[in-house]
Parts: sequence; structure tokens; C-alpha cells
Amino acid sequence: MKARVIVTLKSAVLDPQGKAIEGALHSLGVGGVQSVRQGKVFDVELAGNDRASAEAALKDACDKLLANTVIETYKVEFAE
Amino acid sequence: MKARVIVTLKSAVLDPQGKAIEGALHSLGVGGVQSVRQGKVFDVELAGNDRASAEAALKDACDKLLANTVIETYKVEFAE
Amino acid sequence: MSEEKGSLPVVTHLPNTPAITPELVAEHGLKPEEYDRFLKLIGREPTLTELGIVSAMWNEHCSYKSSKVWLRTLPTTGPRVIQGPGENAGVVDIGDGQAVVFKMESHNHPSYIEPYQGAATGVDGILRDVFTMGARPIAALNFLRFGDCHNPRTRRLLAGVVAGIGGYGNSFGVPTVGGSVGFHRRYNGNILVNAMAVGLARTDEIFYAAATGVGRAIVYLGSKTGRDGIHGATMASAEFGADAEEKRPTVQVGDPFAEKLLLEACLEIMKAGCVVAIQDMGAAGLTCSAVEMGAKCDLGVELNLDAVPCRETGMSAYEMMLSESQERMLMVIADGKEAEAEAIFRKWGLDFAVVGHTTDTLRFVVKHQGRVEADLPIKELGDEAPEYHRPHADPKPRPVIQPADIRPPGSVADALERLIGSPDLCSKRWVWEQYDHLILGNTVQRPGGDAAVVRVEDGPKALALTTDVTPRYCEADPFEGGKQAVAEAWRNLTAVGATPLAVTDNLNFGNPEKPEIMGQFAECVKGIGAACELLDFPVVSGNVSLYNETSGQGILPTPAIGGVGLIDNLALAMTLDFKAAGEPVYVVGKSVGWLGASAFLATVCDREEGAPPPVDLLAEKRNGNFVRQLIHDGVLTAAHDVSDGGLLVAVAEMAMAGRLGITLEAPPAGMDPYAWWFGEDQARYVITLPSSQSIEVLRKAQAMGVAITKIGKTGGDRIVIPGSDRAVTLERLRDRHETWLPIYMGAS
Amino acid sequence: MKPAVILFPGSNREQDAARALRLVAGAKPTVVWHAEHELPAGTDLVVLPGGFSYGDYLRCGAIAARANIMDAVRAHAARGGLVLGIFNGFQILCGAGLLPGVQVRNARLRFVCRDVLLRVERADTAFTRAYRKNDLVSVPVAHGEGNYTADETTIAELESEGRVAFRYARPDGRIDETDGPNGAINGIAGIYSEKFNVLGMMPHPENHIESEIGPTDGRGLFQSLAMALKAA
Ligand SMILES: Nc1ncnc2c1ncn2[C@@H]1O[C@H](COP(=O)(O)OP(=O)(O)O)[C@@H](O)[C@H]1O
Ligand SMILES: [Mg+2]
Repeated sequence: MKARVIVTLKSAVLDPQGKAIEGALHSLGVGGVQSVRQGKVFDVELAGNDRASAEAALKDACDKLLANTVIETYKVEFAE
Repeated sequence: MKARVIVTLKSAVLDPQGKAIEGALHSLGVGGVQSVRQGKVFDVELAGNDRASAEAALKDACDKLLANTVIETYKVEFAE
Repeated sequence: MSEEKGSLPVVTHLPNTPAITPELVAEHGLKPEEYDRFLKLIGREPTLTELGIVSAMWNEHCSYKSSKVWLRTLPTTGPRVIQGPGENAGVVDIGDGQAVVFKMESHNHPSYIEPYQGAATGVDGILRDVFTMGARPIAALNFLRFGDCHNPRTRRLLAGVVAGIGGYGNSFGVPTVGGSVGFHRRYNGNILVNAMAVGLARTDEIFYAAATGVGRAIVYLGSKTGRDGIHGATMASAEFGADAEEKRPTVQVGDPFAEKLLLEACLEIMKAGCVVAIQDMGAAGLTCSAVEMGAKCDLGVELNLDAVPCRETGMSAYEMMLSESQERMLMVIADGKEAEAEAIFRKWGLDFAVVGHTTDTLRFVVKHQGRVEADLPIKELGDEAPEYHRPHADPKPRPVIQPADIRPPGSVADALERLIGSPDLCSKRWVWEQYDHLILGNTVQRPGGDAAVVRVEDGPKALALTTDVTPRYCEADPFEGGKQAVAEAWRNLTAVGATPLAVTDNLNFGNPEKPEIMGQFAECVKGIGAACELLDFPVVSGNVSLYNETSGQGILPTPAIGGVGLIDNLALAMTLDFKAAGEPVYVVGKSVGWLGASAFLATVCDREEGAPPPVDLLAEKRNGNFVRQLIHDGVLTAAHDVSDGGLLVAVAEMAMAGRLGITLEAPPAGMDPYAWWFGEDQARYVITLPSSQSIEVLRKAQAMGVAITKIGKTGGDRIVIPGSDRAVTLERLRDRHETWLPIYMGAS
Repeated sequence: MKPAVILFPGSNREQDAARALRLVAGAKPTVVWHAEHELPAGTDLVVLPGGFSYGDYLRCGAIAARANIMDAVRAHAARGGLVLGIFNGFQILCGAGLLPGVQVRNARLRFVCRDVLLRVERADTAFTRAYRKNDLVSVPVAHGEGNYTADETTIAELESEGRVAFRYARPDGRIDETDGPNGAINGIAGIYSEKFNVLGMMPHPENHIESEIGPTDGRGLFQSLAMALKAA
């Protein structure tokens, strides 16, 4: 089973990388970009196909490792 | 308008990050994880609400900056 | 070129689908006559895997087919040389049972396509070359050339390359202590990324690639194999065309973390006595490493690809043999030591697999899924590689430029400011602050001086390290330019008080199939050889990078020289900064005011013309030995070699570093001031000493026949130039020197 | 003094730390592999050295923070034992919850290796007693992710409890908030735990200890530890 975990910075946390990218896009003349925030995505391949237990395992993975919940939030998605 | 750009490594490209995370999840006893590949996500705020022109701008942004098309592929999604 | 081999065992039936077409041969970069040669060698049509193997072995990168005849002329031996060219890295004795192990290698083409990963994997490969020999890496350097700074790609390439070198070296944990950065439009389509690594080993614990003993296990170690860089080695030898984009997916990604583990695991199993032979998988991975292991000592090799750890599914024999996945090694393990070796590798979390064994058949046999995919004569794959004596045209000599031919646009002070803030001569702090140059705690002289100085273990010995070449000179006169590159490296080592030991080189040139390029190559090598010979500075390792050409435009001939010197007691090392006010400043060596091919002419007058300064190697040796002796006698307070920009730039660098000014004396009577201040005569140093020592030093110079001229006295906060419209404050100079690069890179 | 230096896969300044302990504090450090469950008996100081554990691939220090040995380190700290985390070691301490906050990418988004000035915020701890309060000491930094940050409450707490150990300073002693090496909030270069027995810092005192190599301002930290552990 394939799942995708998306980890993003909490909105109150400063994102220097996003800011830099924003600036760079402006100077490259890419039109209309107002703000950019950068995050991470993990594409995970899981054994079995029980959605609920997979979701539990991924939540566990996020809390233990994938996200730093001090500054980040996460979301788990499953491919249809 | 909000859009999300997801940049992932082409499948044949080595992903040292993913490999290390995979190993760590195993040793933390997170069940059922077979493989992990890491990517980036950019949450972009755009002016206006013309989907087509936004999409064109983001494609441009990806080719010029957000993705390293030598080793990465990207996908643009719009929030409903 | 060589006599016919009469009695090779010939395998007649290997199923080969697809059939080998002329197109397929061409795609593999083999010329029709080279393919014919291969056919004759094996006596039948090759399989696709065999074609891949031979294309890897016979391409320029692995076989040195265009350069070998010239490389053979270089001096490569000396009383301290333990291992010259031919192994993964050169090895030089530094006494006390210790040896320095070093080499330089290019990653030019991959870095142009993907600057971060290209540069990172360049560092990756050269570090592995050094620790394969049993040495722990203790320093890294790099030599970089980019296109014109107005070229839109330059900024991005520079940023990516520097980040990649830092990203890899910093994480791996080796201090990057020196290098060189320059710009020229002739590198617009072909940047140069040459990486050098230096390691330390015990003289009795050096490891080699040559296997011994029949029937011994060949073990695969490190990371898994993927489809990375297939055709990478071929790419490194092909001129760029408009289809460069097509070649993109062959870029590899470096994994410094895996390499660090590989280093520790390799050194651990070497210590444990498990290793008979070791070879890293570099260009054309498994193919080159396995063939070299066997061919070097008359053994056959049989590989079973089913055992190769793969990271992707369904990889074919062809792909496995040509993959350039990084962080991999091949080893022959000592009898009875497999289990111990495997335990060490597992502890470090690395793959370990027996993938073959040595044989007495002199054949290179590759099996996959029950099929023989290749069965080739192993020695001939290496020894019978084509070797070309390519036609070479003699370079056209350029006229000597007289000072009277030059009309500089401003004053001497203006020219100094221009030069010190120019892309080539400005401070490269923006670059080296992105490299961890302090890790391991032995960096005595950091980047910014003449040569980096790195302590050996707990001292008192230290190594001096530098990379040099002046491509403008090589373009103007390849022979003198080749000599000069060696002389400048030798001089930089001498200026910090080191005794030069040996060099590694990285010969970067255009398309060798053009006689004028081959002429540049031949003359540069001759010049390098002449200088190395006379200066007792043998070449112990190196690398050749040809086909640095885009749309017919070749790079400037750029034979980068990496020099290594020894300091017996680092308390006696020398630095270039002015130390105290009121000290006399001298220039050692004769000045005629040579402006041809100078930085002044190029930067200030916008003219790239004229013959470069000739290098008098005897004077070079005499003057250098004189300065080194003064340093060892503890007489000097500062020393700096004179190179790009001439005397005034050298003095300004010393003043900026010491935050102490100088009042200069007028040029000698009859000397044109621009020629005096900016001429690039060779074999020169600027030195300072306490005035109490002056008489004695002048006497010694006279006794040794060394020219020495007083040029000023330290003190104040500016450079006072007689006859100039104004003095130049150090503050202004430093501002010029330090800000060009950060501003160019858009850094705050 | 009985220090243990923890070795994680990808650590690379463990020898630098061991050398400083040897040369300055006269100690014989034991190197302990991350997969161990116990510290050597009698360990009175744990050092988490610099490096790129697990390549810093997920977030700096994140994977190492979950290593077996970290439970033993946590227990040691809970007993009041001394713990020093330098650079990656600091990142690991934050990742393991032994210190609050997090290090993010340097504000200029580049790795930076250079000497910086640190202001010693207090000289009454086991780590700083050989210095004086407000001393300015020169030590190098070498990191790409050293931009220390935490939520407002945490920062307020750190400040009010006097738990900032070092700040990046200018030569005149003022705090360098804009021009520091990494953009850390309030110029924070290092912090203490609540009981002042755990110190995490980004700069490298262990690289400034020998006069033949360069400045020696880093010695004070190791001298302090030697004093503290002798007194204990
Ligand atoms: N890419 C680089 N990496 C590290 N150090 C560099 C780099 N480029 C230049 N430097 C350092 O800047 C100083 C000046 O370089 P350069 O002008 O080429 O010296 P020289 O003329 O003495 O050979 C040297 O100490 C050199 O090591
Ligand atoms: Mg020099």
C-alpha cells in the first residue's frame, strides 16, 4: 500500500527557505507569486492493505520521527 | 489562490534521505514500512484566480527553480 | 601498435541479442577501427554486455588513450615516493613511518549538468581513492573555473558547485583547506571542478588494487547498485553538443553519510588484517574495478551478478557492469577472514556480498541468471586498449609585449584597486566559509594564505597544500605555462616554509582530436615534466580531462597542479601577513617588469595578449631555497610569493592580512612604474624581517647569487606609493577585496 | 573525571572532543557506540560530539536522538550528571527533548565556518566557571543548521531563568542579532537545562584549544568541567 505523509511548518514558525524562494522567484520574473512555504513529503510503501492499521503506523512514525511537532504539523494521505 | 507543488526524486535516483529514514523507522519498530522516499512540498499563494495562468506560472517556477529537473519531477495541485 | 596475440582461448558461442550494429558501436563511443580491434581480440561478435565493458575500458577516461604517450614522459620517482601514478592515489614517505596519500580528479562535465551533485560526487570519488589506499583523509582542496561572470549561468553554477563540495566534505568530516576559483569566458560551456584529497597512512599499511591468490573471494562492499550514471564514463569523454540535456538522467547523487560509514568500515577491516586487495568503484564501477584487480597481477576474475546488492529491480548484467552508483568498493578478503570482515560491515550498516572469485584463466567472466554474459581476455582489456599518438600542432609563439606598448587607463593606485577587487584576485572568503576548514583540529593555516598548512596528527610535523595553474599563460605559451604551474605550486609551498615533496595533476583540455589542442596538451606536459624534474617535485598521481569543449570552443588549457610539501616543525612555518611596523620589505628574485599575459594587462587594460613570463627554473630553485632557509633560520617575519598581479598585489595582500600598511620606495631607475608594480616575473617572493637582520640577509643573498631589492617599510594604515596621485587605505582596499564576490552572489 | 563520548553513525568531531578532554582536562574519554544501552560505569560527563549523524537527512539530529544510548543519557541527566552537546550534539539533545527548541537552517541558507565571538552569560556553572561573566571568547562555528529557535514561552522561560549560556556578540560586547552566523533568536549560541547540568551549544570550543593551531579561548570550557568534576 502506498501512502504520502506531508509535513509542513506551523504557520507561526518563520520559514527562511520559503522566503528565499519567494525572493528568487520574483527576481526570476515568475509572475503572481505572493508567498511560498516549504515542507517535506514522504512517500511510504507499506506492507498489507489494512488502511486503518497503516494509518496508525504512519501516525506513530510521524510522532516518533518524521515530524518535529514543536514546529511542524503533518497529514497522512492514501493513494486511491 | 493557493497551490501546492510536490517535488519528488525520479524513481531511479538514489535517495539517501529516504534510505536513512527507512532504517530509522525499522529500528524504532514502526510496523510494516517497506520503503520511504523523501520529497519537497511548496505551498504557494498566488495573486488572481485564473487557474490556467497560475498553473503556467508554477510550471515556470518549477523548471527554473523549485525542481531540479535533472533528478526530480514535480506536480502542481490546486486547493479546491 | 602491438604484436598479434596468437593463442588466446576464444569463446565462440555467446548468445547475443540484440545484435551489435554500427549504430550501437557508435553510441558506445567506440570508433569503427577500435571496434575492429576488439573483434580481432575476441574473435567473435561481442554481447551487448561485452560491448558495454569494452566501451568503458577503452574510453578516454579509463584508458588515457590520447594522453598516455605524453604522461609517460613525466618524472614520477624520487627517494620519498612509495607509489607513483597507476594506483588509486600517490603515496609519499614523510618519515616516522608515516606517508601522505593524495590525488586530484575532475568532475567537470557532471558539474556543468548538475552543479551540486556533480561537485559532491567529485569529492566523493576522490576521498574514496585516498582511503582505498588505507589512508584516513585529513584534508581536501579544490580547483574551480567558471565562465565569464556576466554569463547568466555562472552564478548558479558557482553557488551549486560550492554548496556541493561543502555539502559533501562537511558531512563526511574532512577539512576543505584550500583551492582556487577563477573566471573566464572560455569556461562558459565547460566549467572545471577538480577535487583533491590528502590522506595519512602508515608506510607499512598501504593497500593496493592488485589481487593475489587463485580462488579467493571477491567481495562487494558499501551501498547498493542502482542505474546511476550508466554511460557516465562515456559522458566524461564526449564533447558537449546541443543534446547535453538528453544525457541528464545519468547524474549520480552522492551520499556522504554512506561514504563516512564506508571509510570507517574499510579502515577497521584493514586494521583487522582482512584485506588482500581493494579497489573502489569509480568510473564504470564494477567493470573497471574488477578488471584492474585481476589484470594487475595476472589473475582471471569471475563475477556472479546474482549476488550484487541492487537497489532497483530488474537490473540487467549490462546495467550492473556499467552502473556508477557511488560509495561502493570491491575487495579480495584474506583466507578465513570473511566472517570477521562481514561483521564489521554489518555493524556499520553496509552491504557485504561475495560476488565472485579470482581464477587462473586470465579471463574476465561475468555470469547472470545462469547465463554467461561476458567472457573476455582480462589483460588485453587493459593492455590492448588503443593508444594514440595524435597529431599535434606546435603552438604559435606570441610576441613579447614591452611596457611602452601599454597605455593604462588610470594611475597605479587605480590599477591596484581594480586588480584587488577583480573576480580572479578578490577574496574567495564567500567560498571557503562554506567549507568546514577546521574539523579534525589540525588546520594551522586556513584558506587565504599561500598554501594551507595542516598538522600531522599531534605534530610537530605538518603538510603544506596548494592547487595552482595560470591558464592565461598556458594559452599564450603552453610549455612555459606548464612550467609555471609547477613552479607556482612549488613557490606557494616554499613561502610557508615547506619542503615541496610531490605533485598530483589534473590536466583539463579541449578536444584532443584537434591538432592544436593536442599541441597544447603535449607542450604543457613537457613544461610540467621539465619543472618537476628540475625542482625534484615528482608527479605521483593525476587525472586527465579532455573534450572540455562546447560547440567547437575549447577551454583555456588548464593543467591544474596540486602540490604537497612537508614542514618538519610547524613552529617554523611562515605566514604572509605583515607583523610589525617599521620592518623593511624586500623582493627576492629578479624583476624585469614582464607585462605580457599578465593579470594587469587582462583586467586593467582589457588585453589578453603577449608572451607570458618565462620561468627560469634554476633561479626558481635558488630563490626558493634561499627563502626557505631564511624561514628555517627564524630570520623572516613574513613571506609571500609573487604571482597574479605582480609585486604591488602581493604587497597589498600582506598589508591587508596584517592590517598594517607600507610606505613603498620608488621603482628602480629606468623601470616603467606599471611594469615594476604589476609585472609578473617569476621566481619572486616578498619578505619582511626585523631591520637588525638586514645586513646579514643581504650578505647571504649575495653569497648565493640571489637578487634582492628593498621595496619599502611597513607601518601606517595605507599603502603609500611614490609618485602616485594618492595613497590607498587598507580599509578601502579590504572593502574592494572582500565585497566583490558576496555582492556578485547576491549575498547579504 | 570520567567522560564518555558518544559515537553515532555520521559523527565526525568525536576525536576533536576527545582531544580537548585529553589535552585540557587531562581526562581519558571512552568512546561509546550509539547502539549500546549503558554508559560505562562511573561516567560523570557525557559528550555528544559534532557531526552529521545519519547525514542529518531528516532533520539535524532527529534520528540519532532516538538511539538506544539516549535512554542512558537521559537517565544520567536526570540523576544530575553532566551532559555536553556540541553542534550536532546540541541538535540531538533538542531532538531527544533534553533541551527545548530546535535548530533550523541558517538565516542566510548557507553553511558557515568561521570564528565568532561568544559572550559568556554566566560563569557560575559547571561548564563556565573558568571564564568570567561577560567574557568575550573566540571560537569557531561550522554548521548549516544552527539557527536556534523555540516558541515565545520557551524563549521567555530560558531568558528569565538565566539559561542562555552563550550569545553571539560583537567585539564591543553587544549582542549580534542580525549579523550573527545563523540568525538565532536573541543571539543564542548555547543553552542550559533547568538544572544547569546539560549544555548544548552550536560553536566548537574543542577546536580552539592549542596555541600552535590558533586561538585557545575554548580551553575554558574544558577547564571548567575538570574543576567541577574534581570538586564533586
Ligand atoms: N575554492 C576554494 N576553496 C578553498 N580555498 C580557496 C578556494 N579558492 C581560493 N581559496 C584560497 O584563497 C587563497 C588565495 O587563492 P589564490 O589567489 O589562488 O592563491 P595563490 O595565488 O597563492 O595560489 C588560498 O589560500 C586558497 O587556498
Ligand atoms: Mg601564493
